[in-house]
Formats: sequence, structure tokens, C-alpha cells
Amino acid sequence: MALYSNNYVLVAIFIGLGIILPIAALTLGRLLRPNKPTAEKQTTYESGNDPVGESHVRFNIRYYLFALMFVIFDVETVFLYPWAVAYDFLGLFALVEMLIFVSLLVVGLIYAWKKKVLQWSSI
Amino acid sequence: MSEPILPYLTLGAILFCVGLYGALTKKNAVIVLLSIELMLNSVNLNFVAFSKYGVAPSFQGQIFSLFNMTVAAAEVAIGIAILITLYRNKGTSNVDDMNELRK
Amino acid sequence: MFGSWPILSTILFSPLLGIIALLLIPKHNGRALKTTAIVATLIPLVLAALLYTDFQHDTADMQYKENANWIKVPLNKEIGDDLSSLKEFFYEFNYTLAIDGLSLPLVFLTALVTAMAAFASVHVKKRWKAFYIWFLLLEIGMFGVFMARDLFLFFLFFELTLIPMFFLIGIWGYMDRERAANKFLIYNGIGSAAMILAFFIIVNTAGFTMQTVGDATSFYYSGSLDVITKNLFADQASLIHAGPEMFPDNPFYLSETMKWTLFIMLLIAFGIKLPIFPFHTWMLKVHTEAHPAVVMIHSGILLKMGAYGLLTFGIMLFPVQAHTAAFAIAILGVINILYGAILALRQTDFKLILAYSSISHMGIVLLGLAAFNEIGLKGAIFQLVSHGLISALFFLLVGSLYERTETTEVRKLGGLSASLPFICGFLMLGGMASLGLPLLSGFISEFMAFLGLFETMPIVTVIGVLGIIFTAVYVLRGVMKISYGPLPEAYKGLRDARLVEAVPMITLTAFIVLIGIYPAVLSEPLQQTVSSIDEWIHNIVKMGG
Amino acid sequence: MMLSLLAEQLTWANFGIMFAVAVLFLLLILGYVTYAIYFERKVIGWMQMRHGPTRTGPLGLLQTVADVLKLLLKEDTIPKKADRELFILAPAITFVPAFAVLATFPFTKTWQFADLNVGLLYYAALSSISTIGIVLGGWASNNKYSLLGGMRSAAQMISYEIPLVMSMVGVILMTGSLNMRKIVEAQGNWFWEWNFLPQIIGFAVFIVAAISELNRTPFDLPEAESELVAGYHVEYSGFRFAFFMLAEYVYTFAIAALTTVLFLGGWHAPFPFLDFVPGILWFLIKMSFCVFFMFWLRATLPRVRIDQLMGIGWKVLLPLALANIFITAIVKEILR
Amino acid sequence: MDQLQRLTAGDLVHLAPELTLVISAIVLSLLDLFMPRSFNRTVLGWLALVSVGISAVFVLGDISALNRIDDATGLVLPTEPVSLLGGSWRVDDYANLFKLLFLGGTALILFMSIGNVKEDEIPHKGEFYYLFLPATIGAMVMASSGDLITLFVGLELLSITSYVLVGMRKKSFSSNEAAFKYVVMGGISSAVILYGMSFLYGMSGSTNLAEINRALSANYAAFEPLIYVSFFLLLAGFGFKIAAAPFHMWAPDVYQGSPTPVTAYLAVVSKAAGFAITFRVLYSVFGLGGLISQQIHTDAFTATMVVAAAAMIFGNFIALRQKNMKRLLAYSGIANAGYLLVPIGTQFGMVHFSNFSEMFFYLIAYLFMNIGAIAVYMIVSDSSKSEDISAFAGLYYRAPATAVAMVVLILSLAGLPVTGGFFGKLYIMLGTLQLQHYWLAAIMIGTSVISFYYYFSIIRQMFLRSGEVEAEIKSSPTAQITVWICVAATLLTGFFPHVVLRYIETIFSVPIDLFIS
Repeated sequence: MALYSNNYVLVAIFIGLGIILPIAALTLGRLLRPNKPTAEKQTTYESGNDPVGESHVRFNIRYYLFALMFVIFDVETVFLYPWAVAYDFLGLFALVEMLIFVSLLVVGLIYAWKKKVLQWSSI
Repeated sequence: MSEPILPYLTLGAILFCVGLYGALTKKNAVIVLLSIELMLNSVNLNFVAFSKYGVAPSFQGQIFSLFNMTVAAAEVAIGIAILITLYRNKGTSNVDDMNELRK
Repeated sequence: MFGSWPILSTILFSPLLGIIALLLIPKHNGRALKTTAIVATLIPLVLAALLYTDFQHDTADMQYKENANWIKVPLNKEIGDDLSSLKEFFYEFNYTLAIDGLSLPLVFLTALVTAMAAFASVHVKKRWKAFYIWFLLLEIGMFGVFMARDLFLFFLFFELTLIPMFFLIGIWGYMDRERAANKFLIYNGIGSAAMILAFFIIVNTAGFTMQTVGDATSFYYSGSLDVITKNLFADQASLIHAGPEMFPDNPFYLSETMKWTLFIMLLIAFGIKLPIFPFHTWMLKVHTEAHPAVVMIHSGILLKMGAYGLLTFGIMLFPVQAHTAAFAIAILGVINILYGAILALRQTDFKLILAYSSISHMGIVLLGLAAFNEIGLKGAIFQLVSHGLISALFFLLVGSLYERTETTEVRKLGGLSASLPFICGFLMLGGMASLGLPLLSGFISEFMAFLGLFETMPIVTVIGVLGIIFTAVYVLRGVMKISYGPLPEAYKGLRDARLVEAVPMITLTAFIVLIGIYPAVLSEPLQQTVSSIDEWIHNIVKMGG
Repeated sequence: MMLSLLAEQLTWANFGIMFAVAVLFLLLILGYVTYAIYFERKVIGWMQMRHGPTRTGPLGLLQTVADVLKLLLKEDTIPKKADRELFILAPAITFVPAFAVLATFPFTKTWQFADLNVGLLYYAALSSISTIGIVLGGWASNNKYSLLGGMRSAAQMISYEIPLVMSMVGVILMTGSLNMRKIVEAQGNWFWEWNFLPQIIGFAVFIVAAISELNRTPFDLPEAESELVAGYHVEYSGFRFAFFMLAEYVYTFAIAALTTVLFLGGWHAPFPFLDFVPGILWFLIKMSFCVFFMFWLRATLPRVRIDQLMGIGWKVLLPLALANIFITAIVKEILR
Repeated sequence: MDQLQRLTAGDLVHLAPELTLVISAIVLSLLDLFMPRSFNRTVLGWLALVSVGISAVFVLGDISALNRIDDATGLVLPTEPVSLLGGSWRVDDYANLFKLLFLGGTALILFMSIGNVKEDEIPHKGEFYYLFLPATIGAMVMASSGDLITLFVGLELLSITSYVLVGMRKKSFSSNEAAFKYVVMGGISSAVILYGMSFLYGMSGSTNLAEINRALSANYAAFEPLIYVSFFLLLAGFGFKIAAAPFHMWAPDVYQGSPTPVTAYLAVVSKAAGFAITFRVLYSVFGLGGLISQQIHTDAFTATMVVAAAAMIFGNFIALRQKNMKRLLAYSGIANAGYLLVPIGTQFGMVHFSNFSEMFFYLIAYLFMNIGAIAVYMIVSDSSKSEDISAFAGLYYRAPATAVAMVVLILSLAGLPVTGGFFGKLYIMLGTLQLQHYWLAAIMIGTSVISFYYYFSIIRQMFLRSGEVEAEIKSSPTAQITVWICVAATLLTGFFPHVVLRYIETIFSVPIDLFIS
């Protein structure tokens, strides 16, 4: 266990390789591929028509609502994981506590549900 | 204090200051919220570092940082929610445009 | 006469009857409201008169003492482990009333001037109900100030005069009334601040008493003047005398420096009210802007509260300091006299002339106090009463004049004795009393004050007497200009004083004359108190020096 | 082999070996991707009564190789209006975590790269980073289709991340560890002792959520070609495009491996008497089945609508996942 | 794993006040969700009020359980406080008194808002009512915590809920803006507090307040600079929460933008909760044990006094220039935070151990006078649709009784006799004088005098001016009753302060209830 950090060396190697590969491949590609840009090539694709208006449009508000829901629920798993790992030591009391905790979350879910946050009305 | 902790604390302090600076000076509301998150995360770094290399290592620091994360998430969720209503009403997320009050 | 009947409380709260009665009367019925209010102020006046006659003249003790437990705040007892025998530890502020020869005349003066002011307020034109309610509340506050024998209680009543006065100035005053009310509030607020700070430093040091009954010890802080005086002067075992060499970090020790600080703070606190020279501006504003009936009370009584407080708390609690500072106080007095007089000379508004004259006259009180002998002290008190009566009379007249002419500008007035012989007659009489004509109250008081000071500081006295000459000039000039000379067209056919105006004029004048002719009426009840104070101060000073 | 290396003091030599093995693995993965694509086309072709690629090489085996070479040689245009830096960065951001998550999988008892205590957490944490790459790519292209694609991808990812993560809690409860090796070891030698049976709800939720996380049919809304042309990678061409594809297929590998580890008993044989077959083979078989299953689904199911997609995630999977957690916990408590 | 502390059913009794609120908050939110749209949400307000009442009954039960009266002597026998979950949750008189205060304040605010929430301003009326409950739970957790983690969670529960409450007027830009500013400032202050806490934890390896103090006392020499750093960070963070200058910037904007009942909530309950933790943390970490004899101790409490002085001076001076009533109240709140910090900063002395009752009494007085004043403001601003002080013009003619009530409340705010506010300030000042911090007492009194000016400007408006409208003001009975309750309480605490103080002193004991051990 003393050399546990070796595991992370390996992880670092993986991440490093993950970075090296795109760099290497793209550099190699640059040497091989042709590069003859024209104005037409570089226009934004809109089914063959000339692009209309600005593309950085305003997003539907739904996206944000879901993002908020995600933040809340995802972070709660922070408590679920340690609890699950240590569940064998904790026993019934922790189960009840977690039940309370999660039922609060469920109330939140019901709230969102009733308030029609989960209803996706448009694209 | 044992040696290995110093870099962590230094990094924490730097992040904290960067966050504080950002939160106080930035114009874009989202960046302000991000800066606050940065501050909170620098604190987490401190806690985790202390819980491993502190004078009296203990697991409480890690627990604390877990709580911090959730709290930070809740806080930023509220922040964004308010920002959305703000944006709906006035169509801006620039902090400088928030000058309705004090008039 | 009163037996065990709590006469002081009865007087103190008798205006409440009036307030309750007023509350029941509909607010548009001005006549009923005014009548009720006048009757309501007569009740305490009658009671005060009875009190005056009943008062024992042959003792300097506090009389009609009433004491009721009120606030007893427990403090946390966990003060160290070695005090396991500690049973109780608390702050005690009691409802303690009593009067001596010093406060008796002032209580009576309050009742008198308030009643007269109630008469004078028939000129008030709006919102009578609220006016009289505030008016009567103010009376309660003033009574309380002169009766309270507990620092806390005194402070409460002192502040209680503040709020009604604010409204009385602010609502029923003239054009610039709001500024006047604000100025009044802030200046007096600062005075109260200095006072409360000084008072509670005293409570926290000199008010601390340790009492052991059996094996149970109790500590307490008290606001009672008796306790504080006892700790300061009688009980040498009290912790306030234990300096750092005996008891390091003694929280109760009252060092010389601290005593000086406290004395100066009290001087400032009461000096603002008095007013002493640099703190007087607010008072000018009030005199010119407030309704004359209100100014009657203000000039007649409220200013006296300053002098009374200075004597009872400043000088009596810190006699050594006061005695040492006697010269400075005298100088302040002289500055007041001269400053007031000189500026009064330059004024053309009769109200301002009277305001500056008040400053000048209050300077004489300071001189009397600074003399530190019996005659001087007596003179100061005489001056308080006398000036109270005279200035009340003056403002009563001013109110009546203004009612008719709608101006107090001396230059615009003239020859009024033709159309208003009655009012102008009293104006003349007031002027005479004010400049100290013998056989009127002004003479006897100024004479005693100067005489007292002459014994100790002859040169200062001589300079002060200069002020009297100025007084003669400005008072006479003002009064003459108003009464004689050509009568402007506009003022022809004015109606002379009505009965409701004449009654207070006559009453006040009667008292002025009474004191002037027969000063014993005032000096008899005063005598024992004054001489015991004087003796006592000199004993303390001798011991301290 | 790796495990013994990990137990030793880190030297340059050891590092070199580790690096070499990792490179080897990378090449293997690239090979896998190449043939997974081939396999997918073939499978779908058969299912649709077609042949799939046949021309290039024997049985069309070289088809994907040719595709890769084509992409490598193809001109790489970056639209003028695009945000250049982000446009270039996005594919890399998508790819790096895809490869990095592979570091912790235990392929057999001995064959594992990094033996992390928090292996599962590591996977969950890293895998969500890829979405950032997709959103960035969609945004940086400055194209309406790609932006929509990117946003959809984000919405989908965040909606299914939660059921995914929560469905794994059941497994963690069973094992009491986040270490993937321990999770496999905790599953018995008989196939009914594997987690997929006791954790059947969790398993179902996991599969649905995992496929959605992969943005694969029937949940491939971000690149729904009939609506958004090609979704977030409309503007990408050449090898940059290839990296998006690469990431997607590496993830199929990762998810399949994860399913195997969590629910299908990892290297265990379904019956103890089949133990003679090497563990790595079992692992590969199970994993291949998972991969095949995904291709199968693609050929079978139509794409869902976005409101259905979100509905399933929040209103069905999340409650189910939560229920699963408590059913597991309560049953454990009763059996204790 | 034996550090793990389990709860028993008996322990749940001590959690009952909080649990009541938790359950009712959940039930109310579900009710709100499933009630038909046409149903009037006001009933939720009443239900919330009832639950607050039940919770208060539980707290009272706790108090009587902790302070049994000896049958023989009739004296109160304080028992050791209940400590749950490894010392992270403390049920002691300190906490219970604070809880009563929070519940009382919340009840008054709920009561005053019932019938005064306008649907067109606050679309989610039901939420508006029941969101006060979690906020109050947060405050109660803060009061009861003996551990940094619990404390922080409580703090955030209160803060986050208040962010939402502030932004409740969804369609009003100023409300949104206030909420956002509050989030940002609150977030920064949370981070600052946490950063300070992280050092405390680092130096001691524990998050328990008592253990931190023990560890710091044992080796303060090694950590001296870090102790200072953590103290100042905490002071700054707490300063934010209680809106003491120079950390007050958020308060005026937020008070102005919030719905009026929420302004009252922030000004009273939220602030009181801030004081609950400030007092507890400063005393149990920096005010005890081996640190007491150190320079650190002196410096820490001197710094607190300086902050108190700054708050009094800033608050009162800036308030002079305010035209908007809510901003005025905000600055007055800043000044009051200064007054309340004084008993914390003065520390214990040779004969002085009454810091808690000083602070607490003033909090009580502050609660009533502030809620009362805000209720009057609500009545006035509802009828005139203006937030300025000038809305009060001629109130005496339009609603004489209310105007008179306001006079009492303002006298109390200004610290004039005979009101709770007067005695509260006086009592704090007496403590300061006992410890001979004369400069602080002088600042206290001096700034109070300055405050006369702006407080009386309201009186001037009401009595000396006449407004544009002469019509009589119609106000809801709940608001009226709130005003009169507050006036009565203000006068009673002014005339009979000793009754309240005796109660506090009887059940509260410094060594048993304050020192976490």
C-alpha cells in the first residue's frame, strides 16, 4: 500500500497518452493532407444555403432548469457513495438516516415534477 | 506543520485569492458565480490536505469537504436560478447593469 | 398634613388625570379641551402649594421620601470560585422620590409655570388635543426631574422631557420649527449622552456595594443617590477608595482623573441645558421658533433643570473638583452674562432679546454656584426661581403681543401702551424685575449671588456686575420702544388682555413681587438645606484638601 | 504483471515498462475501434438483410482501415466563423477521458493497469468530462445544428448521469468497495451470483442510462442526422471528426467493460467447472456480447423524441434507481 | 468505527423542535403541490404558524427538562446539557433561548405576512410561507451546533433559503437583483468563513469546537500566525452574516429589494442566528482555556470591539442620508449589529459574566421593535405604493393609532426611555462600563445620539408633515395585531426588563451552557 501512488503514475500515463495521440495524429495529418481553403469551404454549413443570422442563439430555458436539477441530484450522490461503501459498518441507523435524506430528495423531485420542470415542451 | 502540506496550502491560498478577486471584480455574473466556486474549492483543497498531512490527520476534513461540495452546489444552483429570472426580466447577465437598487 | 400618603407621586402623576380626560374628549372640541387642560394643570398646582406649606423648614433632610422597588437586574454570579458565599449580584434601580429645600421651590415653580402656560396656550390654533397631551406629559417629566433621587430615574425623567418638547416645538412652532426641534433634540441628546455615560460610570463604581448578612454576601450596583453619596464620602471602606496599590485592577476604583472626567462630563451635560456659553445656540432657536406657551415652560423650567442637575449631581457628588474649578465656573458665568447681555443689545427681535437675556441671567446662577458659600448658593437658587417667573411672564406677554400684532420685531412695534395699556404695564413690570429693580425678585437674587461671589472672587464679581448695566439698557430699550412712541396705524384698535390672559399675568407678577418684598417665603424652606450643603461641601473639601 | 510492477518502487525502468504497456494497450484499443466499426456495419447490415462492407479487403475487412486513412488524408477545414482554439481543443477533450477511464479496469485477476481504491468513482468522474468536449465542439463550430446538438448532448448527459451513478450504488452496497477488482471478486463463481440478477433493477437502469450516456441509438439525439444533419460535429472533418468517432467507440469499449465488471462477474466463468478457460477470455466474451448488444439495439429501435428521452431519465430511471438503492439496503439489513 | 454515535429514540426528543419544522416544511410543500390551483394558499401560512408554535412548545419542554426546579428549595438546578452525535449537536440553554427567539421572530413575521402577500407580486404564495420554516431550521441548527460542520450546514441552510426568499418577487427586477447580490455576497462570506474554519481544523485535526480550543491552547506557540489568520477570516465572515461594518455592503440593497416580511426576517432572525454562532465560536474557540492568558485572546476580542465600533459609526452616519425606508432600516440594522457585538467583544471580566444576557436581551428588544417598525412600514407602503420615508408623511392624520405605535417603536430603536431598546442599550453599556471600555461606551452613546436624527425624521414625517393623500389607511388585521404585539412587548421590556433578565439568568449558566466541554 505504500506505493499506492504508483497507480496514479499509471493513470497519468494514460492521460498523457490520451493527449499525445490527438497531437501526434493531427500533426501527422497536417503533413499528409492538402490544405486549400476557399471562402465556400469555410462558410458555416446550413444545408447549402448562405448562413442566416447569428448562430450563438439563446438557449431554451429548459436546458438551464435541467442543469440545475442535475447539479442538485448529482451532488447528493456524494453522500450516497460513502454511505454505500461503509454501509456494512453502519447498519440500520444509517439506513434510516439515508432514507430521510433521500426522501427529502424525492420531495424535490416531486416538486420539480409538479412544477412541470421535467416536461420538455420544445426541442 | 509537516513539510508536504505547504504546497497544498499555497495552492489553496492562491486559488482563494484568485476566486476572491474574480468574485469582486468580474462583470459577468456567471463568472462571478464561478469565482465563488473557486473559493469554495480552494477551501476543500485545504481541508483535504489538512486531513492527510495536518498535525493531527483525521477523516473529518474529508467529511467537511464533502459537505462543502453539496453546499456549494446548492448555492450555485440558487445563484443560477436567480440569474435566470434576472435574465428573463432584464436580458442581461452583466453585474454592472444591476443598479436598480439604491436609486 | 399628608401622613403616609405618597404626595410626591400624587403630584408627579396628577397630570395623567388630565391626559385621560383629554383622550375622552373629541378632538374638534377646542373649548372643552382647553378648559380641561387648564383645570388639569391646576390640580398639581394646588397640590404643590399644599406641599409648599407643609414642608418642614427646620431640617435639611430629604422629606416625603418614597421608595419602591423597581428594576432589579440579576447579574451572572459565576464570578470566580472563591466567592461561593455570594448569594446575589444585581443592578438595582428604584423608584425613589424625595424633595429637600432645593427641589421644593422648583417643584412649585414647575406647577405654577405650567399652569400659567396652560392659560397662555389658548392662543394655540390647531390640534389642541395632541398639544395638551404632550404638554401634560412634559409636566410629568419636569416634576420627576426635581423629585427623583435615583440616577436612573432622574435620567428617565430628564429624557422624558425631551420627547414632548420635540413635538411641542416641531408641531406648534413658527416657520422654522422643524429645524428648531431638530436642533433641540440633537443638542440635548448630546447632553443626555454625556450625562448617561457619567451617571453609569458612577453607578458602576460608586454605586457598588458589598453587603454581608450572616455568611451570605450580596453585591449590588445601585443608582440611588443615597447609596452613592454614602460610598463616595461616608464609607471609607468602600471599594471605590481602594487604589491600585491596595487592590490591583480594582474595577470599582474611582481615580482622581476619573472624578475630574466625570465632573467635566456632567458640567457639559447640564451646561448644554443651562445653557453655558458655547452650547447655547439651540436654545436661541427654540426661543424664537416655539410657541410662546412652550417657551414659557422651556425658559421658565427646562433651563433650571440644568442648574439643578449641575448642583445635585455635579457639585454635590464631586465637591472637591467643583471647588477647585470654582474659578473656571465663575469665569464661565461671567462669559455668559457678558456675552448674553452684549448680544442682547444688538438684537431687534424681542424674542431674541429675551433669549440672550436668559443666557445672561443663567450666568448669574453659575456665579452664585461658583461662590461656594451660603449666600451665593442661595442667590443662585433665588435666581433660578426668579428668572423662571420673569421669563415666563415675558413670554406670556410676548405671546399676547404676537397674537395681536403678528410680529415681535421691536422696530415695527411702538406706542402700544396706548391701545394695550394692561399688557404694556406688565411688560414694564417684567422689565423692571429683569434688570434687578429692588423690591422685585430679580434684585434680591442677583444681589445675593454677587454678594456671595464677592467674598471669594471680587474682581470677577465686578466684571459680572457690568452685565447688569447692559441688562438695564437692552431691557428698557426694548420695553420702551414697544410701549411708547408713535403707534403704527395697523395696531390701532387692538383689544387689551382678555381674562384668560390676565389671570396668569397677574399671578406671575404677584409671585415676582412677593419674592421681592418678602424673600423669606423662599429663603425659609431653603435655609436649612443650603447651609447644610455649604457646610458639607466645605467639610469634604477640607478633608480632601 | 502490472500488479507486481505497482508494488515496486518507481524507477525509470519501471516507468518505461508501464509506458510501453500502455502504448501497447492504446494500439490495441485503436485496433478494437477499427474492427468494432466494421463489426457494427456488418451486424446492422445482416440485420437489415444487407451485406455490409464487402469490397475493401477480404470480406471488407480493410474497409474501416481505408476509412481511417481517408480521414487522415482529407482536407481539414475550420469554418471562418468558428472559435478556432475551442474548435481544435474540443475533439481532444472528448477523447482524453475516454481513453483515461480504461486505466482502472481489471481484465483478469492479475491483468489490470491501475488498481484504484476509488475505481468506480474515477470512471464516473472522468467519463462526464467528455460531454464538455461535445458541448464545446458544438458551440465552437458556430453552427445552429451543431449548437443544438451540443446542447442536447449536455442535457442528455446530465439527465442520465444521475440514474447511471445511482444505479451503481446498488453494486457498491453489495460489495462495500469502490475498487473494481474487489467488486469482481465479490461476485461468485456461479452466474446467478453475479450482480445482474440480484441487482436486476439496477442493471436495467444501468444499461439504459449507459447507452444514453454513449449517445447511441435509440438515444442518439445529439447527432440525429434527420434533424440536425450530424449534430455537434457538422463542421468537423478529417481527423478531428475521427476523434469524436474514436471517443464514441472507445466508450463502447469502456461501458461494455464496466457492465462486465459491475454486473456480469468480470473474469469469472459462469460455472466453476469452466474455470479452465482463462479469465481474460471470459471477460472478452462478456464484453463482446455487451458491444454486440449495443449494435443490436441500434438496428432494432427507433430514435426516441427528446421529451420522451428526458421523461424516461427523470421520471422513470431516477425513481427506479433510488428504489433500487433502498431495496438493496433493506434486503441486506434483513439478511444480516 | 466506534467514533460513530448513534441516536436513540430518547435523543429524538431533543431534536423534536427541529424535526417538527422539517416535517411540516415537507408536508406543507407537498400540500402546496397537490392543492388545487384555485385553493387559497393563505391556509399554508396558518399551518406554518402552527408548526412554529408546536416547535416552540418542544423547546420550552427542553428548557424545563434542562432546568429542573428543586422541590425543597425552589431553586433551579441546571443540569448538564444534552450532547448528541459526538458533541456536534448541543441542546443547552444557550441554544434553547436562541431557538425561542428565532421561533418567536418567525411566528411574528409569518403572522404579519398572512393576508399581506399579493399574488401579483409573489406568484408562489404557498412557497413564500413555508420557506420560512427551513430557514428557521437553519438558524436553530446554528444555535445548537457544537461542531464546525453542523454549524456550517445550518448557516448555509439559512442562507440559501433566504436567497430564495429575497428573490420571491419573481417579476420585480429589483428583487432579483437583491437576491443575486445576496447570493454573491453570501457565497463569498461563506467561503471566507470556511477558509478560516479550514485553518482551525488544520491546527487541531478536529471540527469539534471544544477540541479545537483544547488543541489551540496546547500548542498556540507553534501556530500563532495561523490562529490570527483564522480568527480574522472568521470575524470577517461572521461580520458579513450579521451585517456589521465594514462587511455590510450587501445589507442595504438586499433589504431594499426583498419583500417586506423577508426584510424583517433578514433583519431579525437571520441576524440573530449570526450572533448565535459568532458568540459561540468566538467564546468557545478563542475565549477559553489556555488561550485566555495569551496575547491572541486580547487581540481577538479587541478586534471584535473595533468591528463593533466601526459598525455603530458607519451604520448611523450613513443612515443619515437615506431616503428609502428599507435602506434606512438596513443601516440601522448595521448600527444595531455594532451594539450587539459590543457584549461579545468586551469578554468576561472580574465581576462581569453577563455578556450573554446583555446581548440576548437586546436581541429580544431588537426583534420586537424592528418587526413592529417593519410591519408599520408594510402598512404604509402598501397604501401609498412608495418605499420612501416620505410615504409616512401625515400618517398621524391617516392612521393615528398606527402613528402612535410607530412613535413607541422608533423611540425604542433610537434608544430612548422607557422602551426595550433603551434598556437593552443601557444594559450593554453597563457591561462595557463595568469592564472599563469607556471609549466603546462613548461611541455607543454618541452614535445613538446621531441616530436620533434619522429616527426622528420618520416622526417628523408622520406628525409634522401632511401627505398628499388624506384618506384613512386600511390595513389588514394581522399587520395591525403584529404592530400592537410589538409595541406592547417593547414597552413591557422597557418597564420590566428585570423580569426577562431574571428568566435568562435563572436558566442560563455561563460554565454549564456556554463552555463546550
